[in-house]
Amino acid sequence: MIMTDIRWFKYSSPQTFYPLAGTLAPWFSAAAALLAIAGLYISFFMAPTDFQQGEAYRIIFIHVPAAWMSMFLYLVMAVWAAIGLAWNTRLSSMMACAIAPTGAIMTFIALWTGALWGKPMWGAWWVWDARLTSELILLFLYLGFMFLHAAIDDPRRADRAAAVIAIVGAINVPIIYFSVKWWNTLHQGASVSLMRSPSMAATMLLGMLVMALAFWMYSIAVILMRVRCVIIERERHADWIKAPGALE
Amino acid sequence: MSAPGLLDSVVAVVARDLRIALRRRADVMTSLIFFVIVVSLFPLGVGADPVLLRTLGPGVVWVAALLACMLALARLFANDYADGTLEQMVLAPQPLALLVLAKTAAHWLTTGLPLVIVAPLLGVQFDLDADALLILLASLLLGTPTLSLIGGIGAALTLGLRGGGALLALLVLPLYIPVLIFGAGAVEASAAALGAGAHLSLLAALLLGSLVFAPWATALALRIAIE
Amino acid sequence: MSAPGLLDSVVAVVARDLRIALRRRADVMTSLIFFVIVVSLFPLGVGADPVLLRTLGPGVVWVAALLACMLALARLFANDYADGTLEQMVLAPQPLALLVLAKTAAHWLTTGLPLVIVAPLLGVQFDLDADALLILLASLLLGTPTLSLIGGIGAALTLGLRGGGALLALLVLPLYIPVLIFGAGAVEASAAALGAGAHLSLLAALLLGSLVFAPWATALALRIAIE
Amino acid sequence: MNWGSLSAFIEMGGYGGYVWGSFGVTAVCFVLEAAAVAARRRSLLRERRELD
Amino acid sequence: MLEVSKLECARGERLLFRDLNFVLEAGTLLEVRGANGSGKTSLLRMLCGFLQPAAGEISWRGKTVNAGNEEYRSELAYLGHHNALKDELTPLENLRYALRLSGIGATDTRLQEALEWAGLRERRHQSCATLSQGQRRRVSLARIKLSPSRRFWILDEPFTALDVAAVERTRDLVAAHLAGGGMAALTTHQEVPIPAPATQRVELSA
Amino acid sequence: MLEVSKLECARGERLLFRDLNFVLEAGTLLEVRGANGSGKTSLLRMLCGFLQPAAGEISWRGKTVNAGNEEYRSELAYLGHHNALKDELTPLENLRYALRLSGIGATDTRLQEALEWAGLRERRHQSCATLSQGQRRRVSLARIKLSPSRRFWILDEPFTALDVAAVERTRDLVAAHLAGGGMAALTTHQEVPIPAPATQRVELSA
Ligand code: HEM
Ligand SMILES: Nc1ncnc2c1ncn2[C@@H]1O[C@H](COP(=O)(O)OP(=O)(O)OP(=O)(O)O)[C@@H](O)[C@H]1O
Ligand SMILES: Nc1ncnc2c1ncn2[C@@H]1O[C@H](COP(=O)(O)OP(=O)(O)OP(=O)(O)O)[C@@H](O)[C@H]1O
Ligand SMILES: [Mg+2]
Ligand SMILES: [Mg+2]
Repeated sequence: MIMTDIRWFKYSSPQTFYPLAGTLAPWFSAAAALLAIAGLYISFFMAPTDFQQGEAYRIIFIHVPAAWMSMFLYLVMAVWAAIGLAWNTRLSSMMACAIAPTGAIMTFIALWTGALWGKPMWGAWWVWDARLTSELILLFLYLGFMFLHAAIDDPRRADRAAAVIAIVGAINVPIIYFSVKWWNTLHQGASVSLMRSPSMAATMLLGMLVMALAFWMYSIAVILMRVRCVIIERERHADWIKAPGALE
Repeated sequence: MSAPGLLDSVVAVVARDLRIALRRRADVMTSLIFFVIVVSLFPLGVGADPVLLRTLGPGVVWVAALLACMLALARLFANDYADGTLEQMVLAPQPLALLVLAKTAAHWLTTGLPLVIVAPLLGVQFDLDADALLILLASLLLGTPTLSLIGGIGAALTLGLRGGGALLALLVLPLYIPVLIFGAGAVEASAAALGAGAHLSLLAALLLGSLVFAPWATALALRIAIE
Repeated sequence: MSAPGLLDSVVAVVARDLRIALRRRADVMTSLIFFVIVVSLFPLGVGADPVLLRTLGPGVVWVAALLACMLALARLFANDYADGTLEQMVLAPQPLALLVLAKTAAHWLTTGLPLVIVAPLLGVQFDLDADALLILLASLLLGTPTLSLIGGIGAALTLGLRGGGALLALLVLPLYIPVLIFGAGAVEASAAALGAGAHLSLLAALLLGSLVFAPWATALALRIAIE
Repeated sequence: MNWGSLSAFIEMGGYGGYVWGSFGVTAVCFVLEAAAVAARRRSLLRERRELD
Repeated sequence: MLEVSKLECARGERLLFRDLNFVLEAGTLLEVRGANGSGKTSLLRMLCGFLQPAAGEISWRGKTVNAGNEEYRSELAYLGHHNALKDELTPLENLRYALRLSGIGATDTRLQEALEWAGLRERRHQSCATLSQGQRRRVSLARIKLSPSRRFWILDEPFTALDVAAVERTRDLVAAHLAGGGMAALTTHQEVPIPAPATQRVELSA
Repeated sequence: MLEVSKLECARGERLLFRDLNFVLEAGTLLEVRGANGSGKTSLLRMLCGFLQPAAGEISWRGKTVNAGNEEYRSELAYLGHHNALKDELTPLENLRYALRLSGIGATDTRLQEALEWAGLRERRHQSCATLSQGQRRRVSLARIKLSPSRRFWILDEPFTALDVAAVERTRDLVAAHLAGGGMAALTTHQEVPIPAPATQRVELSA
């Protein structure tokens, strides 16, 4: 997204971004599919069994990428929302809107896979540790953004209101993380530590990275597709969109 | 008034309220999420010790369900009162208590039932076992309609009083206490292998009692409110 | 606008809100009584084991205080919005963030402060000792204004949205968590003889941060709301 | 190659439920999300056609 | 048909009016007049049965008007200061539910016609929250229009927020109802003469 | 003084008006006319700065009207559809706080006079919740009356709910303000001719 010349402005209008997103999305989808296949191969057929956790540790190959994406997407969403609020650019607010559901899904996946991992490892689906708790709260922040947006009928007003909560949330996420961490360590020691042999660390890291890339590509693809829908909904009455063939 | 006309009015009230809820889906969801958040706040307040949390579980879930129901109550008549539809309801030739029952039913379907459905998930966060979860579900299923019915009286009484929310809480919470005690008690009794049957039948009795009594009292309160 | 005019406006806002609260004394009382009831409900839900209750005490008091503050938030701007006084406030030549601060101050004086004052009484019910009570008082004194300030943002954002109560809770409760953790943590730390100093200074830092940031965000949200 | 047989692969050393529960739900989420976006687009296009 | 005798109304510690007597028969328009705060709204709300008279009686077909009188309520249509619209619903839905609630059957075509009459055909699928003041009033009036089977219309300032054309249409609506043997009680501060078989005026002066 | 150029207003997906241009000088009355839903309220709210124009500009003494323009706000008095009264307070208290909030000083005698003007002397200690529709409107108008120092009055349907005498008094109030070099923007559906040094009409048609 870093373009220093005037084209930056050009693509910041929904009208020009719409076809661009349409061209890019298939490429990102294809990349996501290829990387996912590679990542799954590494996860299941290259990475050896963990001598402590058995096969259960393979969950890491989706858990960690999902957790990363969940946090990163929130940040991206907040930045887009803030830009929309500050400069009243329509496209940035639409981007924020399009990111939120994907971010929420990533958060859900991180929670779900974490819970499924936690049961065999810790004997409980859920413990109140810093990372888990702040991930749960992140989900609430995403939902807050989405529901606030949905509760306001006028989309422009909804954009601006939701932007406020996105920004406030972004400031709070680190505060929440550290407060929960501190709170937790006052009560009990960290209960998670993944033991792994150095030899497998390399394949594992590779698998995680490939899967993370696949998640990246998937997110970009689905967000581009969604932003196209948002553009149609919002610009329904604009002249350019009424032109024949504009929606291709 | 003929019986079909009567039924049609009741159906119209339920259908309208469900449609409004559908249109404001976020509303329904948020009362649910409030429930989830409050349940999650408690471990943050009291610490993360799993053994402690297991004993707290049923109580916390019940207290949170009760608060969520109570919060949603403010919506039961307040909007109707503010926009004048309540006056039209009072003017309808049908018995007001029946229309009140219809509204309460719609309210429970959109606020109570979702709570009941997610409660087991929250129970898992507190490490409750399958049996306890089942009893929790049953107790909520019997208890939450009572909360909506009783709450209706309070909601009607506080109509039009500014800042009625807190006053509502004050009126309604004492009436909720028996439900809370039997509800949380049922789960604890089953955990202690004492059998939850007695608690559950008491909950059922409360439900029956409030089904008969509450709509009538609510209707009376509504008439006073619009005076 | 001259400085005296500015001060006069701020004083007028605070004085008006206090007078309204005085005229609706029941309101102030009810948010307080809600607090008391929730704290007292809790032992009913989880059983009356004194050792258990002592560990729970600070957490429960803090969670209840947080819920009481949150419930009262709905009143912060809703009436002003409905009757049009909010528009007049936005039109006033004074900086809106300052007027927001004044309103928040009045709100805290009528809802937060009473909680702080009765909290030690409730702590006694949970068998907390004198030291712990003192820390509880201090933590609430530092924490509740932060709750009002942060809550103001949520209250402003949900203005005019039907069913705003639950949405407000969804927006605000996640933001309240650090306050809850440091607040309840302070009391627990002092009970564990670890010293509550660190927790209290973090609470103070949160208060300062929100004093600077929250009124500004709230003002922004209010402008959006009246659009 | 880690797996002697298909059943071993499915069993995942006794953790099959957890591992496949994770990967499965993740896959379902992605598929549903993509499908939802596609459905949204289809209905928008249909609405558009009806308008013309 | 409607008999009001020795009616007295007190709000707070203030006596608004006393010893009010009148009888309304089919085709009669009751025009309630008076300065701001003279008790017009209070009188109409008493006629609806919302407000208890401090003294005196209101009876319909010989039976006292009170919470138990369901027969009276089934002959009544009321338009208050509030429009009785759900912001979340569209004008069409609002009308449909309001009529079903009060037990008046109406086909979709009739609903559409009423909205057409109110000049809201284009907005029938737009949520009521986004309508202007006057448009909201018109939706409410469409509900009244669809209640010709209700004998007695009680209209509290029906013309507020309406533009000139809408005022005229509303006037004609009420006139037609009266001509058809209906009855209406009405307050307004605007000078809108309504042709009626018989008109009864009540002047309130607080 | 107030310059509006190429103003465009869109609500939801609907374009209410576009390319609206006018200039208001001292002593000018802006009469906004139009059917229900044509965008009168929206226009006035834009003039207040509540609503963002979809396009075009509003400027006061050469400076754009927006959230940062505090100077403009200190020359403005606004009466909206809502009366901006606190139900819990009496008319006297309501006036006092409203004026202090907007930085207008007024002695108690002047407040009393304004209430007298509004015909509410007897009710000045009664809570506003118990006032009738028209009486509440009058309290709001008393606030406007006490803001002669505000150059520009924006009045959205000031005459609703008022009885005939009150309408006349309000008309005279606006006329006097204009004669004294003030400015006013006003909407109404009633025919109330207001004498003014200069009148500018905007007809909106959605
Ligand atoms: C519901 C439960 C869980 C949630 C919400 C959760 C959340 C997270 C989050 C947010 C991260 C990213 C943190 C970062 O990159 O700094 C993460 C990473 C990770 N999680 Fe979990 N987790 C859960 C359960 C588990 C379990 C049960 C295990 C293993 C026994 C686990 C192992 C890991 C590992 C190894 C990482 C990568 C750490 C790193 O790269 O620094 N998680 N998890
Ligand atoms: N609790 C109360 N205490 C004292 N006076 C009250 C109380 N409630 C209402 N009133 C008075 O009763 C009158 C209410 O009259 P009502 O609302 O019927 O007036 P109205 O004729 O409809 O006026 P408008 O033309 O302004 O609508 C007002 O004068 C009001 O001040
Ligand atoms: N979100 C929205 N979507 C579509 N249309 C909207 C929306 N919000 C407002 N409108 C339309 O904008 C117009 C609002 O106009 P406004 O309230 O300014 O009317 P007005 O001229 O003041 O009317 P009145 O005389 O009835 O007070 C109405 O036609 C309304 O239907
Ligand atoms: Mg009246
Ligand atoms: Mg208007």
